[in-house]
Amino acid sequence: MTLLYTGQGFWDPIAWLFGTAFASILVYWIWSKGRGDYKKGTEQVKPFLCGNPEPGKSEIHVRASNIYWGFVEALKGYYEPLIGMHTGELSDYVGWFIGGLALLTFVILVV
Amino acid sequence: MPFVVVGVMLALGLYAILFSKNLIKIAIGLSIVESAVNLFLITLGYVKGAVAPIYTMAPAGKKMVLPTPQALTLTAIVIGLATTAMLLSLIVMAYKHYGTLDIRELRRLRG
Amino acid sequence: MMEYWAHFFTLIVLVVGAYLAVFLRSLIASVIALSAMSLALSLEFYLLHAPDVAIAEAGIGAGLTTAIFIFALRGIRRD
Amino acid sequence: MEHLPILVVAVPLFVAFAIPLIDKVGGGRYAKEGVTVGSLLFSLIGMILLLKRVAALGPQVYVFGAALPTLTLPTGMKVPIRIMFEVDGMSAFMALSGSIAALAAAIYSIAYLKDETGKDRFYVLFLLLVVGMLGMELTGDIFNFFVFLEISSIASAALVAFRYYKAESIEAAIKYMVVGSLSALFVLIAVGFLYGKYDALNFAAIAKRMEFSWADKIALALLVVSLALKCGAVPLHMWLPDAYAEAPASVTALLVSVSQASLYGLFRVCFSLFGVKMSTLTVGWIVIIFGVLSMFIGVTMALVQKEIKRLMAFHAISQTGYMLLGVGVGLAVLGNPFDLKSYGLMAMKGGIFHIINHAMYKGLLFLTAGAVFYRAGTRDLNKLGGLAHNMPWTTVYFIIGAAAIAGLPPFNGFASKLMIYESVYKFNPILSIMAMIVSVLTLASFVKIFQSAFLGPQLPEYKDIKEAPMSMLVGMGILAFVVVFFGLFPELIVRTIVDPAAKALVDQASYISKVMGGM
Amino acid sequence: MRMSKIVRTITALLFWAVLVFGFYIVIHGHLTPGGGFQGGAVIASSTALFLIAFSKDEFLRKYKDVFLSVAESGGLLLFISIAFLGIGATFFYNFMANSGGIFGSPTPIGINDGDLNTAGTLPPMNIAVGLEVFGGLSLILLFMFLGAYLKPFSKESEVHEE
Amino acid sequence: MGRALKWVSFIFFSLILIWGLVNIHPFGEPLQTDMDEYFINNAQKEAAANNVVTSIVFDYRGFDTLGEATVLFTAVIGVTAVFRGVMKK
Amino acid sequence: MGSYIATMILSYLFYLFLTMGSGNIGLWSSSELLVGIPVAVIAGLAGGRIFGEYIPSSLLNPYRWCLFIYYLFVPFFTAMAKANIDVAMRVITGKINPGIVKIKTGLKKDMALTFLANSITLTPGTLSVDVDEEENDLYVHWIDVKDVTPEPRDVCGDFPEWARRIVE
Amino acid sequence: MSGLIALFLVIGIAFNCLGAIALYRFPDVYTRLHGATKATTFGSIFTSLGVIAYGFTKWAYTGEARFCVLAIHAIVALIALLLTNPTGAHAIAKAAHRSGVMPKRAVVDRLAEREGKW
Amino acid sequence: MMDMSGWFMATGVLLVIFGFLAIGRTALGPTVPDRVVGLDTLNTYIVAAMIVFGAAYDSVIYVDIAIVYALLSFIATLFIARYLERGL
Repeated sequence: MTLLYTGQGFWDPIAWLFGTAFASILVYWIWSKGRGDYKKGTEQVKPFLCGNPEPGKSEIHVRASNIYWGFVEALKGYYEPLIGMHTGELSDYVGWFIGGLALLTFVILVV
Repeated sequence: MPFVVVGVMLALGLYAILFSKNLIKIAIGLSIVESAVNLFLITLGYVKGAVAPIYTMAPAGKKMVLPTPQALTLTAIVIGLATTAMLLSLIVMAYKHYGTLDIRELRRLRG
Repeated sequence: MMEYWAHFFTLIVLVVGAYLAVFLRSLIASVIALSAMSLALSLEFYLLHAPDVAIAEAGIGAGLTTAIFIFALRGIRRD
Repeated sequence: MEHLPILVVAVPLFVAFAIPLIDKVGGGRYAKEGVTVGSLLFSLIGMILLLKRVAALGPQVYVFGAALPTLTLPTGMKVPIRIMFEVDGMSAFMALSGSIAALAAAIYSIAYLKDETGKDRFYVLFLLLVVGMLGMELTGDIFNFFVFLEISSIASAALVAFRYYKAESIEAAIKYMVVGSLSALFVLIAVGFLYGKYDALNFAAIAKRMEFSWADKIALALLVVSLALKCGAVPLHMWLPDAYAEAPASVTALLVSVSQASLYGLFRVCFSLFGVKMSTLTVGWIVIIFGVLSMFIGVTMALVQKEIKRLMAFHAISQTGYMLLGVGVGLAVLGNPFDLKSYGLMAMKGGIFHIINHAMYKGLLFLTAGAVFYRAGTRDLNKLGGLAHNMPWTTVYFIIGAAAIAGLPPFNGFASKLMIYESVYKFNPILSIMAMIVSVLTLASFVKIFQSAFLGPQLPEYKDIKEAPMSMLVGMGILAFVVVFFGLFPELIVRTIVDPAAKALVDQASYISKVMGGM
Repeated sequence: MRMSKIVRTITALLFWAVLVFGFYIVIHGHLTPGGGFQGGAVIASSTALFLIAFSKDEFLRKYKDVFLSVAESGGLLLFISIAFLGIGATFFYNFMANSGGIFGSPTPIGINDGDLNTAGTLPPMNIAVGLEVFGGLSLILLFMFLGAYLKPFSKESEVHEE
Repeated sequence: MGRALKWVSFIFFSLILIWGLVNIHPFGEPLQTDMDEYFINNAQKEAAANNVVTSIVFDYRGFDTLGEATVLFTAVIGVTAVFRGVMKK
Repeated sequence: MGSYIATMILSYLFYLFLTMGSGNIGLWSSSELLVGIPVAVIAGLAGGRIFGEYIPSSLLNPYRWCLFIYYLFVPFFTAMAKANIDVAMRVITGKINPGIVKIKTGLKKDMALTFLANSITLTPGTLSVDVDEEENDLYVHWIDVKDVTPEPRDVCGDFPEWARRIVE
Repeated sequence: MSGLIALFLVIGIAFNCLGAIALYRFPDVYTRLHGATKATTFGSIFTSLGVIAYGFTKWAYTGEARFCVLAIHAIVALIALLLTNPTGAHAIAKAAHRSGVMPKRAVVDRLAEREGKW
Repeated sequence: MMDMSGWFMATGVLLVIFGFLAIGRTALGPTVPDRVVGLDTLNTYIVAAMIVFGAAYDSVIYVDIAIVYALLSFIATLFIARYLERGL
């Protein structure tokens, strides 16, 4: 029912779920062994930033264009031509189509 | 001989689609390509010295051209009209939005 | 033999129409050339013994396509 | 029962024709929504029955206009002369996946389009899009395939432009329209080549007569490239993000399935029309290269997008790459029975399983993006944030979809991707490793959406937005249920529907002999 | 605005003739070249003629868009219903041909003068398609004509979300 | 996509296509005609119509015609949907 | 009402004219005669109003038809032949002296004006360019201007007279 | 009879040829329209008359109904041509004048005087 | 008895050649109305050619196309004319 053979190995989500549940219980058990003197509603819940005031909510929200900035910056040589390829110009869309057709017709005819 | 003309018309239409900067010209190019395809289909069914496949008052003792391409072309013509109408109405709408039909300026969607 | 020349000149008109439709500057002239091409195409269908298709092309290609192209040109006129 | 193949297509078509009249006559407030959902439900149930029938009795043919539905050849003729539907495992599989997505999207759009005008036209176009998709998948006639391709292409262009007051929708629709009609015209040229050579229009009849001479090669190239364009393979994918991002969300969820119908067409052309008579290694490698390029460029472009639906659209390209890769490997080894048996079939199963998985979870993701847009009013990830506070159900659905697309266990994406990795590794390890890298990058970009749209503190401008309306939640819920179900019982799905589909693709001989009689 | 008097008079003179000719093409679809699509296009051309020679107000007085839309949908429903009627055998089965009833007399084999009362479901289908094509093409013409006069959208709606 | 690349692929593809079209078969002499001969010979008997093209369009390939009518319907609905603002007066 | 019926009858006649030679009841078959009726009714209903608006009822008189046919074959045809020889001469010699002149026709009915305009378009040296909607005057492009304010007779012979006799 | 038909055809060809030449010989739109409309209409009348005469003669000789139909339909086409051709010419001439194309070498232009363009 | 199809065919071919000349005016025409004149003349030639070819091919039913053609090309001309006179 659930045991899927994938060529070499196999994959069983139910077994995996059992394993995950077991691991979670284990983790919860370990976590519950920790100290329990944390109190809600006191100063303890507030973050402590070396005595500086806590920044506003909209300031600590990371904007989407900042995520993976470093990744894109590192691969600049790859990304610049790639984004340059997506010109948004209609004749380029058709151009790639015709180019692909020309290339593939040639390849299929020759090989 | 019509086959050559089909090729030339296809090339002309593709030229219009690829290298012109105006969307109406692109629509015209598409229309030309579509006419070329219709002509191609009809030419496939032509038989030398034959008459149309209609028995009403036909001249006696002649062969008939192949009817299937004609049926297909009929379909293709109506489809072409539908495409052209849809495309042109979209183009009119785009003009109402952008104030131009130059494809170099119709590219807010890119990257 | 005669038929050959009929085909030949119709096809020439066809190609000239297509060429003009692509290369003329003014859009309305392009549409006129497209209409002419459509007419010639209809005659070519006629000569290829496809009267059904010729009627469809005459009605749809020459008549109504020109009409909707003209409407589109009216829609994009700058005034 | 033997009329099932046509009823599945004709009933939605009939309803689509009737909706303008229903709207003119009056009817109830939700009359058009009701008949739309009803006909789609009918078509889904019909599809399930048809699938069972195909599984039990082998490929089904339905000949239009003949005295009997199974009378493929007229007396004394060697070629079929009428149009026929030919439903084998693969067609039924694709149509099933399409009709599930269509039903969910239709239910979703009831609330999603509450404030739009022209709803009757929307439902007509929606049904026509479904009909076009189902027709493409069920038909056994190459010209009929073109006709349905045109239906789906025009309907989807009109639906992309449905929000005519937005400039971007019109722009995307124009681009889609030009590119789509041009590629459809090239399909027609290829049909012309095949017709001129073999004087037949049926897939099986042409396949039986196939010689693979130069004209067929040109036709093959035209068909492959045109259909690859319609399914959005790199470098012919440029229209796809535009169209997907600008269409209404429920349409986008369906457009995924429609693109897959073109993908199905590509596979059908390669496997059933040309089959072993062509140089399968070349074409297989072409498909694989399309696939790898799509996977890689799609996912890397997705990483830098700032708009939620555009990002998901690039992922759609990338996931299409997986399917192309899996089935392409199968195609490349089609001429080699040993390799086919040892890993080719498994790769194809992975690719085909991925098709239905992708239709489900990518539909779900687009629907959640639509829900976000419906409530928050923007799709820009830079502006969104903290929506998990207000929209818990949407968040849950998004997590399910994102985990599935990224290939996290126990969702369905993992199972199909695992099948692809393991079998492709045997064919060429580099491809497999690239697929894994792409999977990691997919996860990364979905973390990006999740972080910037749903996580984070509650932003002041989104303080008092509510959870998405009921019908949208139901629509998303159907797809989420299917995703979880497929994830938990992958073997059941693979055994019952995916395996017959893969076998049907490979088994060209039985496809031909069903129409043409014994070979 | 209307075209000049001469054109309008000729339009009045040709209008019914185009209409009758369109019907002729539709009805004789199974005998002579033509059929539903071509005849429908000719009939739609008559509406185009009316639209171009007279003003759009006169056109809208003559043809309500509801009427055109009903013609279109009704034609299609008729078409698919005729196809459904054949489902005793198969979809699109020509159940009326050679059955002896209306449109049911058999055709002599070979070249003949043609009889209107033949061809089974083909003439009804031609009529249905003619109706549909007439309605559809007229609607396209009407809406593109009206759409051409739309005001350009204001600049505010063009601002792209950045 | 550069202009030069576009030109090269355009010319190349056009040449291939023209070559293919010219060589497909001699003008006016189709290679195989068995399906069409069936139509020409049997249309009068089966569909009882003199016009073979119409009998193909509406009988033998009627489903195509339904699809074609649907395409037209789709375009009409699409055009009216795009221009649906004009009737709101 | 009358115009609708007239249009129906004309439509029926036109339909019969088109289907001439289809059978053996006279020249027609019974089904053609039958089918013609709904066609004529629809065409009459659709086209009757504008037909009645522009085509005067005086044209129902058969005497005028005979006159029209006589006109078509004798004066009109000779004028047309003359026109073509005239054009031929001008094409060969290239001798032109064009201008647009206004002629007062004095016709009341649109049909008569149309008749006149189309006649003079096809006859020597003249081409109707525009029409004054209120006064029913024609602006004519005259290829060989002899007089800048001509009488109608100088430009187009006795066609206005014919138009009056046939239509009005 | 065939001599007469041939004569008709030859006359038709001659006038049609004249129309084509007129398109090139004349200097502006209006004069070209003169040549084109008159000559082509007249020429087409003659070629069609040739066909009509052919149809009726054959009908009289052989008694086959199709030749009668040929003649009838040719008559209808001819009438359509006769009605539409001058009207089209008029529409074009009016459109040309409205769009600002003035007649060349004109000695007088009353229409432009009315519209104040002279 | 009388076989005129050669004559008719020749007439048709000549008409098509004149049509070619007419499209030359469409190509050259300095102004747009000139091009429309070319189109209109081409229409007339093609209708005449269709009638003549119908007789040449001995096929009665082909003449229907000429009728459709004459009517519809007129409509196309009217559309273009109305566009040019800025009435649209």
